[in-house]
Amino acid sequence: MKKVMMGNHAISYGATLARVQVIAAYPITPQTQVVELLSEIVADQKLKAEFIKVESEHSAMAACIGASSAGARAFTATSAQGLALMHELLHWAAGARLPIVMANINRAMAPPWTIWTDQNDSLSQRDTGWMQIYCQSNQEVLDSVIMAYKVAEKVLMPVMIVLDAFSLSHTYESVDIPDQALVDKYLPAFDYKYKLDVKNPHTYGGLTTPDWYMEFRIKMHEAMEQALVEIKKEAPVFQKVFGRFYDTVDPYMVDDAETVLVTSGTAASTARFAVDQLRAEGKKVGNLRMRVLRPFPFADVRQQLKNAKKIIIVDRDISYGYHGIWAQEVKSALYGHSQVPVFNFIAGLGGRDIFPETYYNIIALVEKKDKPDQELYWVEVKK
Amino acid sequence: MKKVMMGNHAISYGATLARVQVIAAYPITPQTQVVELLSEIVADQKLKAEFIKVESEHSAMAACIGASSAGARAFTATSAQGLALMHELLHWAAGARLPIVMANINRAMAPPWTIWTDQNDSLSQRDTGWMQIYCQSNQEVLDSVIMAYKVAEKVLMPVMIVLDAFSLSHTYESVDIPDQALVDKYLPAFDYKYKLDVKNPHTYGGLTTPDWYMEFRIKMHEAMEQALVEIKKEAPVFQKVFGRFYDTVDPYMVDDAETVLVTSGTAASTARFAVDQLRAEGKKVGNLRMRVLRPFPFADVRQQLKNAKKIIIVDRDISYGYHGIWAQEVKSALYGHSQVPVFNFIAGLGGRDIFPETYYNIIALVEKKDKPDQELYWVEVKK
Amino acid sequence: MAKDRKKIDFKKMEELPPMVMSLRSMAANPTGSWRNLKPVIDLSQCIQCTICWKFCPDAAIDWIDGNPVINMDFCKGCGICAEECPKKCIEMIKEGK
Amino acid sequence: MAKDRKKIDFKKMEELPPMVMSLRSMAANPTGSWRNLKPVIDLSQCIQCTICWKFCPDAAIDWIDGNPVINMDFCKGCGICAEECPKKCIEMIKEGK
Amino acid sequence: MVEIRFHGRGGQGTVIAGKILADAVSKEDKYVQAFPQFGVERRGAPVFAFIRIDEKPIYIRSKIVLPQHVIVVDPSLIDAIDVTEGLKKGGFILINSSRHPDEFQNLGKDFRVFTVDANDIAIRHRLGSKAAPIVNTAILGAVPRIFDFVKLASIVQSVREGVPVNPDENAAAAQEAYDSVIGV
Amino acid sequence: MVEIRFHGRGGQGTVIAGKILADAVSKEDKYVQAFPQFGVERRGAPVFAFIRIDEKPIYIRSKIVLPQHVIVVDPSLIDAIDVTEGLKKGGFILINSSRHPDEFQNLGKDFRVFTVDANDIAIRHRLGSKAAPIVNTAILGAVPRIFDFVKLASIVQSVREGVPVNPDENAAAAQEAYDSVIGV
Amino acid sequence: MKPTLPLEELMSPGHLACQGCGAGIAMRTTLKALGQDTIFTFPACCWTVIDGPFPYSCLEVPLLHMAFEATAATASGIKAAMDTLGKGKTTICGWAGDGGTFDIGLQALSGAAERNDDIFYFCYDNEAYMNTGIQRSGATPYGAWTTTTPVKHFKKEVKKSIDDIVAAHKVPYQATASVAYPEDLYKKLIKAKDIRGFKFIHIIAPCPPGWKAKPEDTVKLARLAVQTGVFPVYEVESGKYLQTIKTAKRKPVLEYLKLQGRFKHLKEDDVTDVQKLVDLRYAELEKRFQGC
Amino acid sequence: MKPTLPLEELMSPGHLACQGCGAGIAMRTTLKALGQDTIFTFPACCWTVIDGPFPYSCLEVPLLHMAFEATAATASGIKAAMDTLGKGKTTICGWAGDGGTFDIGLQALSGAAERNDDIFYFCYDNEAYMNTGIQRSGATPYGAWTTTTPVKHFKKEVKKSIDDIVAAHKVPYQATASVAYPEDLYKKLIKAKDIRGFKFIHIIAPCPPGWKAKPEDTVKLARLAVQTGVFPVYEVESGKYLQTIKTAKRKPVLEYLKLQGRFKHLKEDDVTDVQKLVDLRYAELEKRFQGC
Ligand SMILES: Cc1ncc(C[n+]2csc(CCOP(=O)(O)OP(=O)(O)O)c2C)c(N)n1
Ligand SMILES: Cc1ncc(C[n+]2csc(CCOP(=O)(O)OP(=O)(O)O)c2C)c(N)n1
Ligand code: SF4
Ligand code: SF4
Ligand code: SF4
Ligand code: SF4
Ligand code: SF4
Ligand code: SF4
Ligand SMILES: [Mg+2]
Ligand SMILES: [Mg+2]
Repeated sequence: MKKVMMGNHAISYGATLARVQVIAAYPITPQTQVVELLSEIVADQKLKAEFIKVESEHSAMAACIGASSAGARAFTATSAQGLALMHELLHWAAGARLPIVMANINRAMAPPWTIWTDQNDSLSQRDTGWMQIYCQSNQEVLDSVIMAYKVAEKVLMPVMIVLDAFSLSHTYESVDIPDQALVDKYLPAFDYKYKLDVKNPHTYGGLTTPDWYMEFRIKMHEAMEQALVEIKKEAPVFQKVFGRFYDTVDPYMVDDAETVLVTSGTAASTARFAVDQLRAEGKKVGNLRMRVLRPFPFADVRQQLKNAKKIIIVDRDISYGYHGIWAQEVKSALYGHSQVPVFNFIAGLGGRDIFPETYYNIIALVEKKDKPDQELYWVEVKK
Repeated sequence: MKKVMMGNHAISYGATLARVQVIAAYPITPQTQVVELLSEIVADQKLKAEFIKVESEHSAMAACIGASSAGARAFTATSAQGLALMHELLHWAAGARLPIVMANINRAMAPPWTIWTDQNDSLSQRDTGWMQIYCQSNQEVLDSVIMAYKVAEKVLMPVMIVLDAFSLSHTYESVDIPDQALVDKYLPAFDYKYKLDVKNPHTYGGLTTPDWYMEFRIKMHEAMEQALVEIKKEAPVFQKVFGRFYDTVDPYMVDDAETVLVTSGTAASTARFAVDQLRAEGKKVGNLRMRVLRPFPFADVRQQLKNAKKIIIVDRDISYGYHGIWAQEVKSALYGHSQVPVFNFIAGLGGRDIFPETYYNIIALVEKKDKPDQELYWVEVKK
Repeated sequence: MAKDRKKIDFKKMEELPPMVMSLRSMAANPTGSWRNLKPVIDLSQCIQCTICWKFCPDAAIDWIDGNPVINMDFCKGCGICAEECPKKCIEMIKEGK
Repeated sequence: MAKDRKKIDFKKMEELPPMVMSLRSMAANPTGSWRNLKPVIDLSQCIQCTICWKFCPDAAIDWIDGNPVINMDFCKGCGICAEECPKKCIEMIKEGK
Repeated sequence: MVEIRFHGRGGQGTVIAGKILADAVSKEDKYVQAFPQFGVERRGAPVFAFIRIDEKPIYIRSKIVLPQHVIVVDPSLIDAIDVTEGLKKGGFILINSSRHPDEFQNLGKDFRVFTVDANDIAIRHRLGSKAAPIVNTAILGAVPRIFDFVKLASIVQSVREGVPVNPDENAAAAQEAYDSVIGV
Repeated sequence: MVEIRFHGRGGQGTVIAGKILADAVSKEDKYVQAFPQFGVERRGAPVFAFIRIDEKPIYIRSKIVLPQHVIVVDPSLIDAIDVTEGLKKGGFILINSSRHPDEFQNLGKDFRVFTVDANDIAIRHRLGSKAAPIVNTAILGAVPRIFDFVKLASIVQSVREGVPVNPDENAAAAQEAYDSVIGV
Repeated sequence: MKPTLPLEELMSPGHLACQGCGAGIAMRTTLKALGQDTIFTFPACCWTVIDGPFPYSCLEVPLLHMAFEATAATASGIKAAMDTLGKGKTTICGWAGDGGTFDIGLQALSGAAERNDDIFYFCYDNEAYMNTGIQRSGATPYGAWTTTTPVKHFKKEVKKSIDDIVAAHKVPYQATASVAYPEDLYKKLIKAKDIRGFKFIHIIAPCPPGWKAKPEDTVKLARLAVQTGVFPVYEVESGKYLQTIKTAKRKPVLEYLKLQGRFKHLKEDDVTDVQKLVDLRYAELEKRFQGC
Repeated sequence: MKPTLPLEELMSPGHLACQGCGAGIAMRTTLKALGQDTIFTFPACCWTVIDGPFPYSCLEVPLLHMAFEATAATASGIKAAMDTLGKGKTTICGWAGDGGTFDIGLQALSGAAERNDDIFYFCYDNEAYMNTGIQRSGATPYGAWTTTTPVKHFKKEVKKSIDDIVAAHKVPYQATASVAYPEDLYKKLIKAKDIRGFKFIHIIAPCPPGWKAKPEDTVKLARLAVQTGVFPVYEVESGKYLQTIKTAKRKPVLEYLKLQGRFKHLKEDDVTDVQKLVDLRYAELEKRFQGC
């Protein structure tokens, strides 16, 4: 069934179709509609789930951890400050190997107070052991929530579905809501082998000396490596059932492109639009949309970027005192595999819009240079 | 005056000499002695400061933010879970441009519960806008606390002083405690131009639309760039006053080394020992100790590693689903500047010890390879 | 802080302080444009009780020479003053549209 | 969970579960070695009141056939049993060193 | 691609109008995006909403700075702000007003003005109160009369499905608005 | 470089002993590191401490797995655990015991055993209680008698400075221990 | 007549509160009492927005915006700084909404109260998370609709008693107040300013959009809250309770409820339940007013 | 004589508590009452260590170790899961130290209490952060030494009344208990197991190293705490107070204090102050016992 809905509601429908069993969430702009719709759905008993209206995001994640440990499919959604407040428990959920799924609406970090989009909030969780999937459309949001549980429950690692504030969360567009029956077939019920079980009592997460700690952390990393395999495997399976294909990266006109824009989120969507315009002008430009940040798709990124003559990474984020985070991720992955000049542009922080013109300007600037002459370039700044 | 002391007390003395004015802290193994000694020093009125015994690390950082905003030199110390619990407020302190100094004792993240060292806790704060300085001796810890305030107050960004649990925090060694008079000369009183002032009232951190948010974030990054300049400038100044020299990186026998170990923390100290042994065997090995993570010392790293034939980065941390964090940082920085094969080893998580033999084994393995044949190598694992 | 009513118009990044701080009062923001109903005081009935003045959430009533004077630049037209006036001498009338 | 007293000795990583979980009881850890004083019950005085049993923080007193029996593998020698015994028929004696 | 900007006031349902229009358009198998002004909405304060319509998938996701057309839900805004800001030459301006389009000549002659008395229609169909009528469905009825990217039937159906209460009254209001646009 | 391991029980001040020894050594302008077993210490449970001494700066910071010498603060540990684990051939074992070194032949003949009755000394100097004497300063007094990396005078001074109470008694205990080592 | 409050305004017009915002009245009155030698810190809440965007502010005293859960700890930090800097006389205030007080900021509040830090903690209570669009908080009363307690599933838990929670900390001064009684609030603050230690002020501040009420009814509602006993107004000084606005004959709660859309769905039985809850709580408080 | 408690042990020996640990007695007794159909979650606390390292545990019921500040929310999450999974009968318990309850875990506790989630929350109270080496917590009593309240600057704030804080939430059941009276604790738990909603159990559990007391004095101290009125033992069921261990003639607090090194520095005057504080609090509680 097709329905015009905002990105936030696409999350709620995704979670409902995935038959989540415990929801624990706390309001924050721009996430509130996710929670509001879910509380209605649960109140109307259209979804058999417990909704815990916790007193903070920290407790939201704690409740998800408790619920998931007890064998329930757990869900939450948040944004920026809320995500940051969960930080300790993000490490926790991953270390405990719990297949929790969370939606995060990208919003810039305070101070100053802001409610507008950029990716610093989720990207600065890149070392917590969560998978991260960046979406560019409401359809992808809904689909990704469902797929996320599939992968998470296979490898026992949590997943964050990430989308831009307003330009996705509050944007209405048509979304195909798949049949519940199809989803049920695709995503079996959660059957957790390691649940808290009075019939088979175990203690989880206890003190672990240097004798064994490291091996458990290796297992976490191996689970991430396995997750990459699973994501690649799920792509055609999902397509077969639902007709839509999602890979780790989303290349557009990359094969013969001399210059490749590496982008993510809604900025990637706009970049695709810009590529069409630039191609029309005869410019050999392509766009590589980064969809999965963790597990990092090394092979795909290296493969897709191997023909480029110039690579431009546009970050809607920055690691202060370094470069843009996507730039760091991609450059490090390319080290030893590529010699192509990589240009890093920082754009659109705190909700500053990224227009097609933004890309035209970037391309124009890069055309004039053989290789980067600055560590990074700020875009459309009031200098 | 020389005194045998544990690393934790070196922090306390450093803070005392820096005449911190407000301390807010919460206990956590292995940090507790920092706080215990400071509460005695304050109770004995050897330091004119307010000590707020807060009810969580979150509140510790909040109190520091309040105190620093009001114009006081603020200090705290923590570790692992405590640091993670502060995460939202780490972003906050940086965004508010407050020159807070914090010591973090590196301890591995839970679950499973552990109290032993690795660097995942602090490294996973790399995107919060804090400077980070990794120490290898108690002397360096004490000195770095003092120097940190100098740099922080110049550029208005917070600093984290980082040291390993137990192998520094609880290790007793001789430390020179500089004269208070010298320190006072080196580090002037904190005079904060942007303090909360009833005579000159301003509101700080208010809602900021996309019109201007980005420019403030650029200023943060520029402050980090300036911090790099200041750290380089302070090194000789500090040396002149106190006789000890600290740079962004600490190269040992790197110039003519064919293989350079890139390390940090106490593992770097042991690496230096190992280099001596390996040199004695005629192996051209060097060690580059990474001291400053943020602001990242691009120029120094590129310069120091430019003669190497092979680079080995030993991480006591990992970004699950990627590589070791130091490896990612260094490789990305070298991209476009170097073609030397870089090998990434992960060792010593959760307190597993890193011995000289660990390095001998690493070197032996790397000697057999022209370039890495795995994304990363796990060291001394119970396979 | 400057009580100036003018909007601040930065031209360049360098004009900004290092962190976000206020440089002028919100009096630069005439919220009168939000109003759909407009309070009108019939001063002849008024007993100068200051009730309307003390309850205005927008500090949009000035007390001038012992009388309430509504500042239409800011009054949002909530109607509290009219509702609370013991003499019912404030009327809310539709904004001329 | 197995009440086995044997220590678990993993040889390889593959033997580990994906996350840290307990696989055996702490009875594998004989804390008797911590003891510096050792409780000795004079059963002839004992009135089987169960007080020593119920207060032992280490569950180191078994109640066997109506009598308290101290499990020296685990007793840490805290002395609570001796202190609380209403008949004072438990003596704490120095471990033979 | 058609890009339209709505002008309204906080609390008037301007965003919902955009959403309902998007729904109607999508019923006709076109691609559509509707989104609000990104920010804090306060009752009474001027707000915007946007809609983008195309025959093919829409990838551009930046804001609309140079709209082709403008719909003004609250006529008092005409004096308060510049509703023609960025409006492309030849653009249409649909205004909720009892006045004749000619009375809006001050908006410049680069644009074509239409009016519909949505207030009156809404009040007559008892949508909202007399002091604060809910006009967004009424004004939507006028849209297919002026633009060809959507049919009245789709609008009426989407209005029925998209309002929380009184589907019949809202649908009737839309229909009536369709019939009473001035300036066509 | 000399590397020594201490064996004690939680609550006996084994770590403090290491610290005081480090202090004494550093007074003689040597380089020194002292550190505890890294972990949770419980009263009564066996614990370790370590010390590393050198003429030049010490960079190695890994644990000591193969110590040259061993100091046993609590004699009951001899039965509980293997105090010679990893001990290098020719290493010294200093034991707090009233017994003669010869009675410890079961520790193997690769090592040389010394004893000092630190319990007795501590009790006589009223350090701690009779049931739980505080022996760590007494045993430190024996160290310079056996090893040449530190002088008694430095030990005595560091003991004075390093104990929270009763500096005189502790110093006297150290002195007495020095004089009463058996096996030298 | 003479104004019952000082004429001086430390809050400028032009701020971004909705029409008829009770929180606006609360702040305006508070500033009149505290005066210029005052520093505020705000967590996330409606006042984050009301204050105005960069580079503006409607406050004429220093203000530090801060994270949602950190109000009390931040104020403690400011206070500690002022003390070491020899500016101990300045009044330091945390100012938070009900969500920031009852829920996410409770721990910091409790910590500061336990330490008896010398600060004011204000809670302006509009009984839900308003800034994010009306979600249930621990302060939302039984029976109310919010976007997360839909009418079919209206709030079933009673309002958390933050006043009793604070009272359990035995702070030197605490009080409730209503924006309908600004003189009462003013008097309390003038008195409390001179009390050393932790001071807690809880102000009921109706919110027209959040309560689905008419903007002009804000003061009326704040008055009815007191007159019906829904929100008794009193102070506690060193453990002694004093009701400062007496309500000998309480009005039925229905008078209060019926002006608010958030209670529209309540059936007669439900209203009776609300009345009972209010009676119970009032009886409990009356005992304390009588010193029992 | 017959044992006054069931013989079955759900806590194994071999755990890592210190000699004479009161928290060990508390858990042992609790497990006897709750039985096998029980799930626990622990935050960071001594029990994190006591339980034993991987791959061991001394509990024979499922246990989830969790972050320090998250106990109640985690328990709520487990409970919600059990409910949707049709296992609503299992008893879900949070088990935390005083630091994890009075301080860093208070907010989650308050949230769960406000929602009236059907869980047990246990606080074993050793009056400081013991697992990290004896630092002051909100539960540390007036006068006590800790490593962060050095003797020259001993704790000046009174112990936070967590019981009154919880009582302010009007939870269906709450009780205090002492490890010196295991039968009392047992009886309370057997009763509370059948009460739906939030249940709070606060157990005084002396800690020999932290209190600088002799290990054999643990039970004696827990008894004296009750007999002196330092820690009255009672329950509150739907608001009704009942003192379950009567202490008609209270012993002087000095008897309790003098067995503990942490109070050694107190001068006579200080002891009088402590006595006064205890008397005051006791009088307050007595009123409630008498139903006033
Ligand atoms: C950690 C965190 N979580 C959530 C938010 C989002 N948030 C901002 S204001 C607000 C509501 C505040 O409610 P309240 O404290 O009652 O104040 P009000 O808005 O009602 O005035 C919320 C949930 C945030 N800023 N930070
Ligand atoms: C966020 C966080 N801060 C600090 C710690 C360190 N920590 C672990 S246990 C503990 C003390 C717990 O005290 P309490 O709750 O009273 O339990 P007890 O140890 O006394 O049994 C502390 C401070 C932690 N694990 N996590
Ligand atoms: S209508 Fe409202 S805003 Fe306007 S003056 Fe009256 S009270 Fe103030
Ligand atoms: S409330 Fe009415 S009577 Fe009183 S001052 Fe205002 S206008 Fe005059
Ligand atoms: S001495 Fe302590 S541990 Fe041993 S049996 Fe008695 S009570 Fe139990
Ligand atoms: S306490 Fe004493 S009398 Fe009672 S059972 Fe134990 S040994 Fe026997
Ligand atoms: S939502 Fe309510 S509290 Fe917030 S500004 Fe508007 S009226 Fe005031
Ligand atoms: S420190 Fe105290 S509470 Fe912790 S295990 Fe030891 S005796 Fe028990
Ligand atoms: Mg509120
Ligand atoms: Mg405790």
